[in-house]
Amino acid sequence: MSNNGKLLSVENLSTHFFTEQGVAKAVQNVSFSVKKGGTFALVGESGCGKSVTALSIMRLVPEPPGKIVSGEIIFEGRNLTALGEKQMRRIRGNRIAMIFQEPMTSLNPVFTVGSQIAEAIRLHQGKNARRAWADTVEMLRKVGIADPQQRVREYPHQMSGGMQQRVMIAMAVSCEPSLLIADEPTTALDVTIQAQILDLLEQLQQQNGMSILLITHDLGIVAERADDVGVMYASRIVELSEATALFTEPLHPYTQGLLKSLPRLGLCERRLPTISGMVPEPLDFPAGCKFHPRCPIGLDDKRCQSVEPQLREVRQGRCVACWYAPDYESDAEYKEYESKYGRHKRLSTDS
Amino acid sequence: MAGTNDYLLTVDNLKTYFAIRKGLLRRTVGYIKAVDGVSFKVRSGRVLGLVGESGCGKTTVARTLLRLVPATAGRVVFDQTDVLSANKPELRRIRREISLIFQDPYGSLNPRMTVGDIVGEPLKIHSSAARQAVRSRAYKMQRVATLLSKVGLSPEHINRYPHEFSGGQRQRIGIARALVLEPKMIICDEPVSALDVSIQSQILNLLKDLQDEFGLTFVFIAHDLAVVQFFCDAVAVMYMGRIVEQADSEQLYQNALHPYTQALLSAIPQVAPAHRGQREAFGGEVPSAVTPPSGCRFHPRCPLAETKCRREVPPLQEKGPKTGHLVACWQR
Amino acid sequence: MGFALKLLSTAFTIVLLLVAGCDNSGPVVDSNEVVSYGALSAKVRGLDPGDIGDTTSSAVASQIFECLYQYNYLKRPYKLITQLAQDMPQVSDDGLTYTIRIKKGVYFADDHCFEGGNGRELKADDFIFAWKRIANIKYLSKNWWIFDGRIVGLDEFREYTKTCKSRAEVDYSRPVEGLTARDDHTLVIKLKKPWSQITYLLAHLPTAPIAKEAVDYYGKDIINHPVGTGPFKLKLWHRGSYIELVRNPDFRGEVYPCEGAAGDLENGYLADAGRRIPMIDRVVLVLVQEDPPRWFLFLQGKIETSGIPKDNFNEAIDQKGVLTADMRKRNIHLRIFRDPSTYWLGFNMEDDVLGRNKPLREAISCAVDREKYIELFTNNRGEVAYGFIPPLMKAYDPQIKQMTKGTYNPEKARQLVKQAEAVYGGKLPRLTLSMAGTDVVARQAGQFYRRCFKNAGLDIQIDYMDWPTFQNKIKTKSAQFFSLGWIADYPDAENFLQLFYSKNASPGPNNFNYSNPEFDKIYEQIAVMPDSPERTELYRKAERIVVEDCPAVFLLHGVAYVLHHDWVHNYKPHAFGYGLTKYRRIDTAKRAAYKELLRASR
Amino acid sequence: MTVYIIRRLLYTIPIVFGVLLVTFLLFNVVAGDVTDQIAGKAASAETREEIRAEYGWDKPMFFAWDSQFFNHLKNAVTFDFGRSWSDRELIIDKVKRGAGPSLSLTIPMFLGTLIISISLALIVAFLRGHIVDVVVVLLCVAGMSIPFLSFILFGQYFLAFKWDIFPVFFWPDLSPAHYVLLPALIGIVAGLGGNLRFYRTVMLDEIRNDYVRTAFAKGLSVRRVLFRHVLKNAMIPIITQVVLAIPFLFLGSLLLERFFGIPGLGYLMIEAIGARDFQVISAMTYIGAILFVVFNLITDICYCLVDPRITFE
Amino acid sequence: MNRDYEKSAANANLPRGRSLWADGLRRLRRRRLAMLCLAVIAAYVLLTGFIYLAETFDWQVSVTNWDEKVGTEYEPPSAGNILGTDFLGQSGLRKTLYGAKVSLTVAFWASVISLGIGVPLGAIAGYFRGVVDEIVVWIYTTLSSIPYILLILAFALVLKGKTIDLGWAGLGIVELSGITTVYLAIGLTSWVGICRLIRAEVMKHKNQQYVLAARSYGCSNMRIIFRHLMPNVFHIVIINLSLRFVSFIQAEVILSFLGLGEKDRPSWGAMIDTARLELPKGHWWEMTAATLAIFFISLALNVFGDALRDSLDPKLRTQ
Repeated sequence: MSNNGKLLSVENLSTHFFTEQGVAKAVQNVSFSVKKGGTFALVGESGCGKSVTALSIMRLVPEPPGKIVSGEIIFEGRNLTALGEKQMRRIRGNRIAMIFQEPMTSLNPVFTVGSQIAEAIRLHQGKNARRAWADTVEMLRKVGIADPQQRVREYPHQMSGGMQQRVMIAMAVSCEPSLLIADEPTTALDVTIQAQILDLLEQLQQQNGMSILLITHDLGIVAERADDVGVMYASRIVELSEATALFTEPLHPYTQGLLKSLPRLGLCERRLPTISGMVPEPLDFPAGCKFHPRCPIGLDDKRCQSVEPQLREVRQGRCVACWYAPDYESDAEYKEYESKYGRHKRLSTDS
Repeated sequence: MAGTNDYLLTVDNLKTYFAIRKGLLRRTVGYIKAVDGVSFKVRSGRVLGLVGESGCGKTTVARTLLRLVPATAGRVVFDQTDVLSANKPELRRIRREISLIFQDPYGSLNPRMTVGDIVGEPLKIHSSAARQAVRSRAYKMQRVATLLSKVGLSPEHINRYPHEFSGGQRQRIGIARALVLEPKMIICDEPVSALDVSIQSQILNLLKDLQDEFGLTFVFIAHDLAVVQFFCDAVAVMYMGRIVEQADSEQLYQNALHPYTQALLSAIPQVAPAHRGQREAFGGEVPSAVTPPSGCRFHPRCPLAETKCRREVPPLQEKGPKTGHLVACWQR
Repeated sequence: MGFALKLLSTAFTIVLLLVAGCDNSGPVVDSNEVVSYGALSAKVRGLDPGDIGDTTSSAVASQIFECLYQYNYLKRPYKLITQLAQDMPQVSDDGLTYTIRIKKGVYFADDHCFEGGNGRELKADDFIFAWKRIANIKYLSKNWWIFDGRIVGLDEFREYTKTCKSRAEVDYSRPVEGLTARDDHTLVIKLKKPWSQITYLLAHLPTAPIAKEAVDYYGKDIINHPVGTGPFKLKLWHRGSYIELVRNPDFRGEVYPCEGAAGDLENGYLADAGRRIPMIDRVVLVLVQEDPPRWFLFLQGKIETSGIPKDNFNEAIDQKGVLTADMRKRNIHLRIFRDPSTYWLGFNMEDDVLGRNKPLREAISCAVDREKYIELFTNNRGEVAYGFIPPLMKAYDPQIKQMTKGTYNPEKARQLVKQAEAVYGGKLPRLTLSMAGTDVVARQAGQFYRRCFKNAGLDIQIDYMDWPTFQNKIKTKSAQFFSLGWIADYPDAENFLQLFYSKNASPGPNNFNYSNPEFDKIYEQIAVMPDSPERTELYRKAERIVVEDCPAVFLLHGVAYVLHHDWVHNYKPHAFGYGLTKYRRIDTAKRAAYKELLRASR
Repeated sequence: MTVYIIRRLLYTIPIVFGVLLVTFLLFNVVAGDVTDQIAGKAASAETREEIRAEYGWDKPMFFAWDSQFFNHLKNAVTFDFGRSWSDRELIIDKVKRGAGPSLSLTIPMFLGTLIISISLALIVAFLRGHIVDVVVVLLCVAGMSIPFLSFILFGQYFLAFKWDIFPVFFWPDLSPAHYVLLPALIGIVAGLGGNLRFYRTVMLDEIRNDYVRTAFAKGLSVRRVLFRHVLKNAMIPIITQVVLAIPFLFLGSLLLERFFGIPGLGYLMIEAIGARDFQVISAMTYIGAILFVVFNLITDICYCLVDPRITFE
Repeated sequence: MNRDYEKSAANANLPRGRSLWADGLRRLRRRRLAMLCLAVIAAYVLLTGFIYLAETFDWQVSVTNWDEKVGTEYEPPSAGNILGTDFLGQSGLRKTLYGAKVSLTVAFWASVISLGIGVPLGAIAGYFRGVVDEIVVWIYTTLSSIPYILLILAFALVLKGKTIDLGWAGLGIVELSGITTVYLAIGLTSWVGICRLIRAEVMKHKNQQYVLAARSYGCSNMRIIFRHLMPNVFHIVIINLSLRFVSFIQAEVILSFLGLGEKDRPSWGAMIDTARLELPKGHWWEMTAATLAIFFISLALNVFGDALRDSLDPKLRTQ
């Protein structure tokens, strides 16, 4: 994973929301990188901070109450957090594009889909109206919309959800961005359509050589589509890995629990293994490792309850934030805590 | 319950149409056939899964069963009572004996009522005057508390409001409400699809435990075949208002006959990394319900479609003797 | 933002251009034309003299229409002189037949209603027609009271009109015995009983002659098309906005009076003696109902005359009662004159509590601080009233002050309340004072009264209502006691006395429902008497009877203050006359100088 | 679309009927008799009878072919309201005469308020929570709290009389553009607070929507997002407010017209109220309602033009 | 069995959770500005309540003796009379304070009337739709077709001086005068807005799953409307009302100008109406006093209403 292969690297990103009830630390110390032409998936349950991470990269966190409090976002050699609004505008929609979960509400209902796509093309590529329009039709054809000449003049509500998401994708890739952030692109769609959209994204990625930052809660999608995965839990990345490795051998207890709790086709269990408890609220995070109240080990482990483990590379290309992950102890800091709290049972990787 | 052969619920050729009105006099010019000739039977104590994409009519079936939506035609017999022609007291009984669990854990609980009131309200409504004394508030609270602990919540939550709970907990409240009248049957309308992954399994386990404990009959509506497989004894696959395939769970998953069922199964992304890149893409979209395709409604998306499929509606027929495996396809 | 402003200003300009283009009917100014500008404080309801009942409409219509008689502009006390009549009427010895000769060569103003558009000569029949029209019940005139029960045969004519189905069906050629034209220029009126005040009423606008042609031609729209014989005619009438009158070129010609009252010569009122009137070519009257803009317009020199709004009084008049320095610098003149008016709080004598309780009425009368009232509500523009006959009338009784029950004395009032309680036999119930008007002034007056009565130990509730409701309440005798006044129609005290005659009780003009046989006897006697010192003596006697019975708390007689700019000449206030613009003269040079003065002072 | 319009027109019939019923009930049944006021001094019972006959008040109220209500309907449909009793003028003439002046005042006032408040609202909504927003909201409330009369008196005294920037009052020699300027300005200033607040709420609702995020994600500038994307979506509430305000423009402004001598319908109303001239009030109410109903229809048609999601069904 | 009861009784005594209202109010309590506004509103309400008590029990306090002469006429504000005196030497301060009673009474009763009519009608129309809905919509479309100010005037004109026989309610014959007319007129005309609002909200909530749930276990329609729907839409009414309250107060001012308001006692409308004539004389204090009184309550209600909306906004809560 050499540096020059990275298109985007996020380092120690923290985004907080300053609300009346207190500071909600939506994203804390998140670091990951997206390879050129690769797909990086951020996976996690609702409220874990994955969408805010994406919005932070786009610098679209609503401000106030939100604010990027620290960290760097290096994209194509530039630190996005340090850019002015005007420069950022040149990147948005042009170098980095984004698609959202709800295509219905994300498209402006009162403009034709064509004019919405053409707007981006004209803005970033300086084309005149006619050429931008021609490009728009071409884009629609590219994202697999039949009869694009006709449909380009339609309004979003005249299309089905799948079509709308295709339009969103067309709008996003119209300026051939090098990074596409897809925030739960298929959650609102039916299973059969989901697959179509994911296929489309994959196909476009191959054609344009763009990278995709895929944000989803669906581990199935991640397993099928991602090259690298970051698992987020309660505003932090708890496990960062190459995808196949993650699914064959999850290292963090949360990842393990998640994978086991999924009902799978072809397997007939009497009961599903579960992760007990529930996802903590950002204003109400537990001390120590945030997963400890739901963790089979952490529940009665003093260290887990008081000190939060950092994300650390435990094997080649695999980072975990868990005191009991295999090989986590190869660290000076670990030794310090071990002497304080004593050694505990090892977390097995195959339970 | 009578003999095991008895079906608790029999749905026969159920149709629910919604009129499309147009023109000066708002005349009905056509119908959206949300449910168009659906038949199925549920044995007591068993779980029937109803699977399909959004808009296929599965939720409408659920609502029609309780007469929350008027049916256009057909027959629904629940526990020897004809639901569609039931009079007021009969309907009351039916609504006591069939409970609904909803998809949206946020929208399905009244935000202005405490958990105790939400769960206890059905009791209040269905307490007859004679039993009023017994079914006092104290009794009600007692029963609610018991149920809450049964669904995995603390009885101390009784005076709390829904917004103080997480999605999973709210779904538990919804389940408690469904159980409070000791129903014979529960219809679950996508009970886990709005929940987080780690919570889904908890709720599914809970439902399964409850079924084991009370011997309940379920109609389980979902779009996720994996979830259905886990929970259901039999599965019916719906497409555009009709059942296209129906079979025992095992049979269906091992030997799906209808091309639509096959496509659905194939479309589910699998966590097993071995599946990577194996899935076939499945084209097309669900056509408009206002102008459904002629013949087999699946034919525009079907890889096997022939002329006959375009012209004639395939009947739902048993494939192979005594298998109970029904499919509506000319090609099988 | 810049874009928004640009859009805004463009839109604004477009609209203004549109507006400017659509209606630009302002008069073209001719430098030689002498124009007079005035303000009307109420709208002109209509210009059909037969149906005019309000002062504003009268003031405008009187420039267009003329009556048989008019008041001498300058002479005081007020005296009638001829207008359309050739001379004063010849009265038969029994006082019942009046023969009036009409001037020859008087023409109606040119109008489409006449054949060829040229006004025809005025005839005696025009008077008869006008009066029959008022008698016509289908015409629904407000002025029938003038003739009601007075003229032989006219009441029968009214009876006849009741049988007609519509206004058009009424046959005006049907003879009335008491109204005949001996020839085209001689009018004979026969009265049912002697009525010396008739001459005053023949100077009253509703009795002005009307051309039947006009009524037939315009139908109900006659209200918008006055066709008269007067010095002006209507040029433009934007109802609800302004009226323009222009000199009537066919006006028969009249001259400015050559002699006046004492002091008129010194005051310059006789400078134009003998000149042909009118001296103004055009009169523009703008409706300005709110006080502040009217006052601003006056100070800007846009309008020539103005009363002094209550709220601007201190701006115009200083504590000594003379013009302030600012007004003098502006060359504004002040004219003060007495109004033929009396204001009172009237009691309903048929009311169970008040009618039988004279001490109570007297107590109320003593409770009201009249001087304070005059100061607060009229800025001292009033004189305390002791009786009802105003001081400007010949019959005014200088002794009445000694007779009156109503001098302000709260101490006495409190004692009288005790007596009143004795008479009533217990605690007095709450009395209700009805006030016409729901506006600020009425409300303030109400608060003032309440305080006065409270000081006297009386609990009184004030009931404010609009004028129609108020009238209704009085007409139906359902007001307990009420705030009202009377402005004389003509300078004869009989006009006031009728208000206390028992047969005039509500819905007649006797709102007090006052009834005293002794008074009634005197009134009946007076009614048929011609003017004489004996009659004046009887007037005073009658007034004393009323004052003794105390059917009302007499408050004040009005005094009017009028301001005018110095370019208005011959401005002499007149209590009864209406069409007086014809006497005025405008000095346009002085007007221009005032504009200069304003510009310089800014 | 034709079908839609026809159906909407048919739908207005019961509304118009309802309005007529309300005005009739209010002014003819409940309000009582004004015969005495018409009759004037010392009127006899016969005179009153005559007056009642003249105005048709002697007829049965409802259930007859010649009933007062039937005539009320008939007159309304033919726009023949008869003559006002207070000055015997044809009521329809009054209305015709007053409409022009009223419009010449209210249209500039209305457009001015509209453009300023919408532009400001967009900006303020975008700056939500910023100090500018707080100050503007406070100013709006202040503007809404100060009585209209105060604005008028202040404007007339200082701007017109003292500083002589504008004419004090209507004057026959002046063009309407001249004398309408000050009252229109006062109207704008006085109306700005309420309007701005309303549009701010509208814009706030709109700005929270997802498509705004999409537009920003495309790299559009704030101005383009606000004035193109947000504004067009906000058109529905704006149109509702605007188009439905138009009928009221015909009714003019009660106070401004009186204080500035603009002979419009607002002035007419005040007079009619003062004189209890119910027929005039009733006719005005009816005409106002008719306009309202018509413009309601126009609003609905505008919706379809602005928002593609709304169809004529 | 007995033990069960005890246990459940213990359950009933468990701490209650926070309702959405409590939650919203808690959120509100953190906003200093909103609390300040609430304090202002409370002060006005307390003042009104105090005046009512004082009048009922005939306490001799200065506010109810507003018609006492405290100085010379038209005294400008000074230390003794902070808001000056009027034409009778009455205290401007006392009049302004007393005016709160009239204005708040008008606004209160107008609100009660418009809620009393608008809420049930709107709820029933929105829930049942069909013919009931058509009729209600017809009524309110008709009324809203009539220009509001004309309608209010018409009602006020027509109601004024009328008597109503409330003998059946034990109130005897009531004559409509002054403020009674004013609030009746305002109330009888302004229910339309509330009705429309409730109807729209009920229609929106009607299709929510919790209503469906209630129907599914056999809730009666009335129970659904009043137990389920009303509590869920009522906060919108409250918010709306807080803004409407201001317009009620202002309507009183306009009606006073048109001579249809309170006559006998000071109200802000009457004071402004009086003061407009006195302003040119340089007597600015009466106008200022009444305007400020209106300004503060308007500002407080507006800001508070906004804050209330924010704190009860479900959108803000779920995130």
